[in-house]
Amino acid sequence: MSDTTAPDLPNPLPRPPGELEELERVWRRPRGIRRLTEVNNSQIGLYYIGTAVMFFLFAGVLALLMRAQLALPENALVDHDLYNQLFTMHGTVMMFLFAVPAVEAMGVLLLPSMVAARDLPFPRLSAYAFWAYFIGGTIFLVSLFLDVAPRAGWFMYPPLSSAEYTPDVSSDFWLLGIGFIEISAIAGAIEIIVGVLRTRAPGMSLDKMPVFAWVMLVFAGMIVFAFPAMIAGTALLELERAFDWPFFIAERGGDPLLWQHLFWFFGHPEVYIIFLPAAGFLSMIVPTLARRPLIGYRAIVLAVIGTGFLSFGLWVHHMFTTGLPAISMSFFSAASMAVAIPSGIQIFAWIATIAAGRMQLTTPALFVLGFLFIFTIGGLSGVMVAMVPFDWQAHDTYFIVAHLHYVLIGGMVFPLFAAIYYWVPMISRRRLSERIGKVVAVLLFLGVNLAFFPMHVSGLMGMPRRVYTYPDGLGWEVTNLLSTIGAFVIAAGVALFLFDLARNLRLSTTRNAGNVWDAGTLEWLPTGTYQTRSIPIVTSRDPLWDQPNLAADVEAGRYYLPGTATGRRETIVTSSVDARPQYVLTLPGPGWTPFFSAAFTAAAFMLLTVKAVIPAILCGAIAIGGIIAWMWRADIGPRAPVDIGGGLRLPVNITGRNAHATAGTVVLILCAGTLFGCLLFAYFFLWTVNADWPPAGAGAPSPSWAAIAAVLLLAASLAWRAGRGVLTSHDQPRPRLMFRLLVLGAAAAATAAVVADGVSLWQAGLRPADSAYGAILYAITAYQAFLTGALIIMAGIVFARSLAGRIGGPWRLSFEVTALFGHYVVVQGLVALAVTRLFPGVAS
Amino acid sequence: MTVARRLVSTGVAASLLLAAGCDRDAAPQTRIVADGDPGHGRQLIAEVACGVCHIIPGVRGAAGTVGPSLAGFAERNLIAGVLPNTPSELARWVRDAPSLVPETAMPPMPLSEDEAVNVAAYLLTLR
Amino acid sequence: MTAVPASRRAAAALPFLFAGLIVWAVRFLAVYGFTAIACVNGWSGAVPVVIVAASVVAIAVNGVVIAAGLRRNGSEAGRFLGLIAAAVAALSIIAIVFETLPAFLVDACAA
Amino acid sequence: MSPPISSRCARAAAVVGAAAALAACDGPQAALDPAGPDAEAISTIAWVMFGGAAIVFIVVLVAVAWALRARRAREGRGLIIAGGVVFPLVVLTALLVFGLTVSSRINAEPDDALTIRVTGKQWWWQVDYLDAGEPVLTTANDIVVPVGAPVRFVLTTDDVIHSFWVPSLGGKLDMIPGRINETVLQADVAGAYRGQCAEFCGDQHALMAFTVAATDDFAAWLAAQQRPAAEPVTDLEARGAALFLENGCGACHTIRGTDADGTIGPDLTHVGGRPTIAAGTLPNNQGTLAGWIADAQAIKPGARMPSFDRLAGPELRALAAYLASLE
Repeated sequence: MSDTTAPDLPNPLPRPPGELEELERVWRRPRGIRRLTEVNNSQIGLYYIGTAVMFFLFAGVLALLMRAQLALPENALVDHDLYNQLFTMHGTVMMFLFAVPAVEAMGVLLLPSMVAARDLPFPRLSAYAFWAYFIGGTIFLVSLFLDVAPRAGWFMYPPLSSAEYTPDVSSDFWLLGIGFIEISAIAGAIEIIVGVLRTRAPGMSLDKMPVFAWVMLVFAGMIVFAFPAMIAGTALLELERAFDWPFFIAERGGDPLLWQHLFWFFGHPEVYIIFLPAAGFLSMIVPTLARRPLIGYRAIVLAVIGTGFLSFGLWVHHMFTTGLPAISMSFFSAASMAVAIPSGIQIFAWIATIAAGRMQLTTPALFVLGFLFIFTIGGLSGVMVAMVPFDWQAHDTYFIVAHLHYVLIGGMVFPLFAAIYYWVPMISRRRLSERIGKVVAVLLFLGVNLAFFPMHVSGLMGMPRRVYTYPDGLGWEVTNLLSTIGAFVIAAGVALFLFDLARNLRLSTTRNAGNVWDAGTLEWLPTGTYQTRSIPIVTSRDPLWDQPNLAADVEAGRYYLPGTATGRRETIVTSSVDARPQYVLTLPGPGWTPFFSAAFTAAAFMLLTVKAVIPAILCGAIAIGGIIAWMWRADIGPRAPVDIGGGLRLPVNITGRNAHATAGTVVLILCAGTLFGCLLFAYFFLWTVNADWPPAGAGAPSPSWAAIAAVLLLAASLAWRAGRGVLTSHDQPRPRLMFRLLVLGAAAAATAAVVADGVSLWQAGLRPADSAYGAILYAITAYQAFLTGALIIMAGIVFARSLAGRIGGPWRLSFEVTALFGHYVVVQGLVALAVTRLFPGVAS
Repeated sequence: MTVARRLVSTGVAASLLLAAGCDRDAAPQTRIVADGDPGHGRQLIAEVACGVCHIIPGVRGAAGTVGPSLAGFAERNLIAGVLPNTPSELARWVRDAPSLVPETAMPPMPLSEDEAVNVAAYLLTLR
Repeated sequence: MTAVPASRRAAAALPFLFAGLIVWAVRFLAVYGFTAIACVNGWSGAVPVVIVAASVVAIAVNGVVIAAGLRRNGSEAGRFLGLIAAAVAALSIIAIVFETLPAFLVDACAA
Repeated sequence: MSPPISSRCARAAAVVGAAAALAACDGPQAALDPAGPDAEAISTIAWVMFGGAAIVFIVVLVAVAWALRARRAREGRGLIIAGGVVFPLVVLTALLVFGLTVSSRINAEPDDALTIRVTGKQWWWQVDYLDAGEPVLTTANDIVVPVGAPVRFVLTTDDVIHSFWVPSLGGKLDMIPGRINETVLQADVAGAYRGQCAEFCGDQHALMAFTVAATDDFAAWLAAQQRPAAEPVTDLEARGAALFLENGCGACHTIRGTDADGTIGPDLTHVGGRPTIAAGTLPNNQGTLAGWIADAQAIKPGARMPSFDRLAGPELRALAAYLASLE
């Protein structure tokens, strides 16, 4: 049939015998206990979303306990200490263990099939990120049952969360646990960015990319720039708690507001980090349900990019009551208004799409309508709280609780439910029940409005947030009782949803329910463990609608790479804008290193919480060992070019600027640079709050040490360059002694530079615990030392690979990546020296 | 108590609470016929905060343990183990306990005579 | 369809796409930082002037971005990127105008 | 255990969309029941925004309803530009200009105003009336201000971040270690307004309230408060005064005119005249004073006030009587 309709497809029929069997063998899933070794993103994505839903249920139960306590004034169901743990855990778990991981999970689960890649480029990184999240998150939950759960609020404001006012380990649990889970989110983000940009099916140029891929690209980019602020903040607060470095202690030159800036520089984009992917679900679901291509694709892409950026200009609108200058606040007020425009564009694009088609009121459609209703209210109350004087009344009251739940439930939970009902047929032999699903949607809709709308009133009646009890007679009784009833209606809806899952979810990606919605995008192609049998050429945004035989041809193996060309797991890497095939990337198969590295990384962080330093260091060493083992096998080197069909021969595993690992390293460097930028921000912020900078009596580090450090850094950079020269000019498999010396020399110079820097601080008599000035200088140096440590490990691997003959000529990706990172360390070191040594003189 | 046990018991209590509904207006029927308005009495008890020292059924937040629990007060024969538990004695007692029993820790409370009668009326509904 | 090496232009495509908002961000940080420092040092008179000047420069640069975006041709994807880049810059101009309004309406350093 | 403040929930409900009723209720702590110029201005902004939001919400709902019924509508692009760009742009610009204009009015600073320094502490408020920066009266939790005159509040903290908030008079402002924040509030109507800490500050954040009473007779009140504590009159009060010192209460509390000069807890020189004790937690009478002394840790667990559970009944009563006499 397809022979006549599409004669110019790359691969002829019939396919050679054994080709499909070979593909299946390569992508076969491990069984039994070896499931833990799975690295395939579509499988990891399932684990991921399942875990996120589990955390959602847990945090939901905590909310029910709180609502039961607040049902009546002066209730004694829950005491103050448990209540404070409940709301801290509810917020933390919902934000960090449910919302971000859930949307990241949907990305990892859906993206490979949506862009018709066999897998995203760093499967082991995803597996590591998942296990780190799963293990770290579970231990974090357990803290509640041991009565050591954090209780200073999900925002952890010092000084309440600092050593003086929370001397027990509960804050450490939060700082180390959440800081660690952030790292896992960043790992996922790297995977998503490189995956979206480089593993799209041939022909899927940026203008034909599904909106969901756009939002995940922006989502991941936002994580790269927002989460380092959080990591910087948690690191500084943990340093203060553990070693008394006074970043936030006012008497010693610190400032509690520094935390608030760092926290909200992360925390505000966080809301959009959660919302954008959910909006992406809608941009996929609405056209299918309306049976019309998305109206305003370009407008939505614009809106997504705009939201992604503008959301970074809003962080101070969580700080309107801290006494900042009026004009600073009004910038953020104005920025908050500006960010409403892209959201308006998206909402009207969906409405226009609905109008252009004929939407059946299926379960996902009900959730979409619920979203439009709830999220619009949340957006409108958001504009209200962006108004500075109004926020002075509304801030930290139940009005905000109402607003944020309208935004997050409307903007994320409803789209997620829509997405689950919509995409379950892709991962399950049976779809979920339409009948039950509609009841779930109605219950959630009624429950959410009943629970949260009255909270607007409670707040305006003067009820503050985070109170475990309230007196009779302030007019808060009725609204609170309504809210509690609403919360239990929501719980009933969620329980019914779980019942539906239990009855109808039969996980299977290979024999799934299929394209039940008659959708137009590639995730609905027939799939196996290897995703699609062959990788299609994409010519439009809704290929399944526009290319009628696509599914059959793909399944028959008529498109690219119908089998395995290298005998390994592999996918096609394409150019980032036009999606032209560039090379075939071999992908790792199942292995224990991600699981064990993640488990021991989690163990190291959690042991640090309880101050078990030696076991923590041991676990950390094992984790690093695991990662080294993983890196050792990551770069298998180029192979002979292979034919992927249609006479197209592609190189296998290239090196240099176009390599996927280079792209991943660039993203990692952006992350590292943002974290460094946050430390510099902290430096300048502390400067503005301290009249004396450096404080009277603080020694000045000798300029000669700094000069030595700078020269060493420059030498390191030159050595990386020279090393590359040696490696490329002698195209032979075993590079010479010179190369090894240069690698060792570069690492040693970078190390010596940071040591010289630290020594100069110490010699000048500066101590980190003396003042915020000393603390921030040592923090910047410590961060430089941390990156240098990572560089030493990477250089060590390159050195060892050179000894083992696993590097040379075109086989040098591990060196390229190390050298790129090495150059970054040099640049950062030079900037740090310039700021910390030259600025105090300029300022005074 | 460990948090785990507290969570479980709180959860159970929460579901009972929701099953039982709000008990605010479910004051028990009185056996002793006393003058006065028990409803106003209960309101006064909340306003002067007798609950700081006493457990008083039907009054929210009244969980104090400084003095004796007033649960089942109508069934008691004696006030403070000394005075007969009659409406008039009780009304005098809640207004000015030390004048009746000098060794008591209970201070005089800011209630008028009529108010004290109402408070007594409420306490005598507690069985 | 043939294998091609990605050009330098492809690497520059994403930064160009975001150029308008990068201009917005630079202006935002510059103005916010300047205001914070100015209010500490009592230079409140300079604040509105600096805000307006920064906005004018940023809007002008974004005008250039819009022109470049609309002029961009080549592949379908290239024209698409140009159009989006121009729209992004236009959105940035709206945001910049919004964030300039306070300079006319609010006392610079009042608490 | 609530302060004797009644509430009335009177004002008519404004229906927002088809969803539910947004009832604006009067109350001792209600933001939309203004008793001063700041709260009044904010209340105006609020009502304008509620009205605007209701209109926008209805527009969106109507658009959705139309979209569901429409078949193959071709207005797509125009709808996005009109609904998604032009409409919000106009509304938001108007709102921004309106808001910034109104807020610059709120920010206006009076030249001369009574200055009160309020220091947040876990979990109560120290109140110092200042004259030329120096305290002329120290009290706690229950603030008295003149009617119809601006009052400058200088806000600081002794420990963690708190937030000072009297909804009927105006917006909140945080108390942040190492910083001094100032706000000006004014009560136009005599009466008592309840305030509460708005920034989570630890265990008993929920029980950190206070009152602001606006009086016509402020000068007399201030003069009376500046006098040292009343001498005990009855034997019971005298016994209470002696017990106060014997039990070491003076290590934390000050009673001017006696040897008690502690500064850890609230100044009790005129505690008998205050409407509440334990930071707005309890009404003030001999019963609650006795109960608080005997079992503070049960009423407000974690507070720095210990439970004095070794006192005999008459001793407790004497202490309560003495404190109640300090009007």
